[in-house]
Amino acid sequence: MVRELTSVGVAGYSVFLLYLVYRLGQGSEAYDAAIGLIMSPASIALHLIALVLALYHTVTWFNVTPKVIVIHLGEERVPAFMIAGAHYAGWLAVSMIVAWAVLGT
Amino acid sequence: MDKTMELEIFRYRPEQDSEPTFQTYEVPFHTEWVILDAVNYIKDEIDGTLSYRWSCRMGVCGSCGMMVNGVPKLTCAAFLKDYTGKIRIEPLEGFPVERDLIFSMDDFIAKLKSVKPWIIRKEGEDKPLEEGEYLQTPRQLVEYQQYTMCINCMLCYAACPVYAHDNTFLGPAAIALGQRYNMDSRDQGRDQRQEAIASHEGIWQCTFVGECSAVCPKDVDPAGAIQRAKVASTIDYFKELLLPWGKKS
Amino acid sequence: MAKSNEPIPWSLFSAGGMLSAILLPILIVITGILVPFGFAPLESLGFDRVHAAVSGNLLVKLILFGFIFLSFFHWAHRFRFALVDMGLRKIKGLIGFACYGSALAGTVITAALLWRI
Amino acid sequence: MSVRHDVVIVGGGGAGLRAAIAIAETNPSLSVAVVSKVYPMRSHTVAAEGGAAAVIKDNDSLEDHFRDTVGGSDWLADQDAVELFVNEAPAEMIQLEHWGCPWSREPDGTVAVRPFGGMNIERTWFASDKTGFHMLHALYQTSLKYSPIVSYDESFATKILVENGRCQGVSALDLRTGKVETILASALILCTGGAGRVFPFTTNGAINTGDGMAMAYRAGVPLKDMEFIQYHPTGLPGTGILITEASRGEGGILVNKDGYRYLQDYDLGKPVQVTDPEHPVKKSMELGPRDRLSQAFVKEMERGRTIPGPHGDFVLLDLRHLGEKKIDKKLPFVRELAKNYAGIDPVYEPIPVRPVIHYIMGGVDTDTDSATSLLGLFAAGEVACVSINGANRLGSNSLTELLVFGARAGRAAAIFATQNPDLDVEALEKQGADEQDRIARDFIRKEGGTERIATLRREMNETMESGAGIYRSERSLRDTCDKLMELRQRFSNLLIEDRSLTFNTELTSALELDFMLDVALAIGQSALARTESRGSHQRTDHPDRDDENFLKHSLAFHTDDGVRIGYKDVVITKWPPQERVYGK
Ligand SMILES: Cc1cc2nc3c(=O)[nH]c(=O)nc-3n(C[C@H](O)[C@H](O)[C@H](O)COP(=O)(O)OP(=O)(O)OC[C@H]3O[C@@H](n4cnc5c(N)ncnc54)[C@H](O)[C@@H]3O)c2cc1C
Ligand code: SF4
Ligand code: F3S
Ligand code: FES
Repeated sequence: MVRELTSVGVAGYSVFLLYLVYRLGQGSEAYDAAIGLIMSPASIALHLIALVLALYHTVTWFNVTPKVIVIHLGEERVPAFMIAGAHYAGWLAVSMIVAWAVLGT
Repeated sequence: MDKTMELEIFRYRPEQDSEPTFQTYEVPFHTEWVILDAVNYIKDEIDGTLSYRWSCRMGVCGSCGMMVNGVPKLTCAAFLKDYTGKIRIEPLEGFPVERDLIFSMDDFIAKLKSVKPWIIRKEGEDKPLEEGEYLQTPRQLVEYQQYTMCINCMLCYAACPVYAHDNTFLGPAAIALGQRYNMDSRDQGRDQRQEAIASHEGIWQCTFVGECSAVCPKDVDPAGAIQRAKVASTIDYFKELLLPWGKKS
Repeated sequence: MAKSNEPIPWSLFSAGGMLSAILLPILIVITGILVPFGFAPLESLGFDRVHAAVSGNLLVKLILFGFIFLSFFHWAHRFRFALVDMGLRKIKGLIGFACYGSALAGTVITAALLWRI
Repeated sequence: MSVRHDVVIVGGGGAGLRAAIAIAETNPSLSVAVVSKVYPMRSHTVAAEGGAAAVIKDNDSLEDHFRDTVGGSDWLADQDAVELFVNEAPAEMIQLEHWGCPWSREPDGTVAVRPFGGMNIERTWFASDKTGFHMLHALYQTSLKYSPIVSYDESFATKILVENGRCQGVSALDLRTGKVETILASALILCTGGAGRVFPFTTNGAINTGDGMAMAYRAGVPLKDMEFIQYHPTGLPGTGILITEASRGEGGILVNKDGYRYLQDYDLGKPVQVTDPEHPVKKSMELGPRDRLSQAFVKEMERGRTIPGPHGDFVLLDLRHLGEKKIDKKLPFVRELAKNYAGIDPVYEPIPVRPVIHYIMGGVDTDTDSATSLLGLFAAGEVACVSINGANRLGSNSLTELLVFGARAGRAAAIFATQNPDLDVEALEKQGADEQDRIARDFIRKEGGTERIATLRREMNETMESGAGIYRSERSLRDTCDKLMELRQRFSNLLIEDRSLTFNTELTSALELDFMLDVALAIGQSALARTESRGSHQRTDHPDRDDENFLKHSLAFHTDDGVRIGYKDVVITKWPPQERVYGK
């Protein structure tokens, strides 16, 4: 059930993003006020909760990828840890790209 | 025979009991005993009225599944020495109890039949026996081999929360067995099986809890089979949606 | 047994699950840790930079849209089954309607808001 | 009350299912009932590991399969039956391939074959080391497609119904309701499998209690060659779980407590190094026939060269030189079983093994159409004795036999049923009612009694092992027969605690014990009468084969004063008896 509840975190964060988009459309002042909110302790606390849920989601999601993706090389099945591992590796790479793109250098 | 162990066993005899009860038995402890040995000891030496199923006592006939301390297990492959304290034995969850540890398999048999677990060839494409076997490379064999390992023990059904809530769900083993044929290079009947597998009662009820695979004693991985069927059925669905003129382009 | 339309919500659920598995943690880290704790300047999320990136760029809009709406559907699908499995089987239909309905509403709003920028 | 079908099959194992499909294919208008005391996929065919023999490769020949089988049988097999068997085997196996059995394959996609004991060349088809399991599930799942096949699962047959000199159905206890149903049919095929549970230490499952043999016997059909019981040389001590012969086919070796390959001392050839590409040499050493290997074990034990253990002496089956990869690919189940039940990983340690009761060559006397002497009654599979196995069955011939003779029985029964549609319904229903009364009176409602089922069963097991084991003598067999008579007496004083009708497994245990006592006595008496040694029947007091007097099948008849033993000639068509030579 915990796994199911992570979806609340997933959607919750998107609601937050949506709010930022909404403020973005209202102009600089409105947006900057909104983005300023992330400095508040309440926001930080919510973010931390969301992070735990998100990581739980990521781990449970990647760990089952070998069940869905079955690759055989010759007669040998590519072991589960390699398929999940590839996802983790991709995840790290994408995360770095995202951080770079959002935060700039 | 100094050491003993206690087994607390679910009893229900429909003719005399209105409610199930638990009965506790003390059995000798032998390190090499499996739980089934202890249950057999009870039947042979203490209480002949206890009823349960078993046969091969080597983990292959699939008949000795029971809940052991709440977990579905093949009792001929679960060792006494791995348990401490009283062991609680109940019939597999999710099925109607017939008596004691015996539950009804009717539902599964009907479901198994509904996925058409046999080789289906297209009209006129049967190979005559005189022409020998269908060729199938080891590589093609491994595609479906894992799903042939199912011993129909029902542990996966007992573990699946979705089946527990709603037994219209086709369930892990039946779907895995459908996939077993779908992925067999000799088979051409996938379309026919989709009727059951891709229905509401089929793969779409499964929320990928994964407990089925966790308890499966034969590493069939029904959870994986179901997810792969979902992917394949989704591809089918969109193909059909987008290419209304030809089912499979 | 009726043929099911479940592939639609399921594929949205899966796509949302995969996208959020990959993207969500780093986004949260950025807005919840890196920036608030000063590891990165607040300006990098400032109006000028973000507005410039979004308004002029259809690709960025599409990515944002995809991420947001798919995560809504991810939630909708999971939440629906969670509620049903928690025993609300009787109102299965209603739950489905409410969950996917909200996700759909969220999607429309997202599209509209992004369009305006 | 009764139900009516055209053919009723008792037994849902390999033979029963093959027969059912044969009928459905021969004549789809016939209704077929499959009565089985367990769900068909629980039948003991499921436990067979090693493989099923049939000539398929170009370098092999039907003649060779014939010779291996006849030689293996110590010339007691009927050669007309063997010939027919080897001829029909390939098509039957291909048929099963077409039905989806996941046979192991060569890289080019053809089915793979492996060497087996007593076979001069690789001819054993296999599905990893779960051949029987895969065959049974393929047959069961395929059988679901035929709508004329009606299954009576968890229905326990108790008596063959004979009226007017014809078998016309069976009484079966529906385990769920406890009612005895009268299942009428123009033909009945017994496919109830073996009787290993008569002995204490066996690879056979709990359900192999010889029910069909006893039922046929009580209905007046003789049991043939019951003295021939196969010990498999490699069972796990304690549990009796089988370590398949395929492990030796793949190159495993047997060594005694000194690490010495002792089989070379028992006329089974000279060992070649395991690293030699020649190894394993067919029909030699570890690939000798089962009777000889099991006998060698006893001799080795008498010389004090086996290893003592809590469950009796054992020797070691060493697979280590095969390597992890080969073991995992060809013998994964062996590894799983050894790890779970012996705590030993064969990749790193040799497996302790000892001979274990495995198979009964004897059974219901049938002809090559699987017909018995009772009109309308057929039998196939391990319950039957055609005989292709004679005094010793070769490993991997039995699974094939299920198919060949299961199918033959099905076709013959279909024809018989079509020609004899009329039944004496009234008389049969009366018999059915009497059977219901008998079971109620003698068991469910039986009062008093002091003998526990388990006690009688244990004593029967013990006396069979001590008196009718690998080596027997007049003395030991007489003791065993006397003991069995005593147990028969005590059986009437059985204690039944369970009065309920739903799944009364105490009742079924009692019925099984009742059947087993008959089978055990037939074994004992047949063995007593055969004063020679042949194949698996080794008499210490008559150590030689005696073709002059005993190139004959024994027949055990049921009479009011016990077993009567008769004989019947062996059919020899083209290969007169010779000395049985291995390792040359
Ligand atoms: C561990 C093991 C490994 C083996 N390996 C091999 C091998 O590698 N190769 C080989 O060729 N052979 C092998 N054999 C032998 C072979 O498996 C058996 O001879 C064969 O499977 C018997 O099949 P069957 O159909 O005759 O009977 P079974 O499969 O035993 O079926 C008997 C059926 O009869 C039913 N039945 C019995 N009594 C009643 C009753 N009273 N009422 C209703 N139903 C009843 C049962 O429910 C069951 O369905 C092996 C045997 C064992 C035990
Ligand atoms: S899938 Fe596994 S758990 Fe389920 S019935 Fe088959 S063997 Fe048992
Ligand atoms: S436990 Fe049940 S929900 Fe699906 S993954 Fe297995 S069937
Ligand atoms: S008794 Fe056959 S699986 Fe346990």
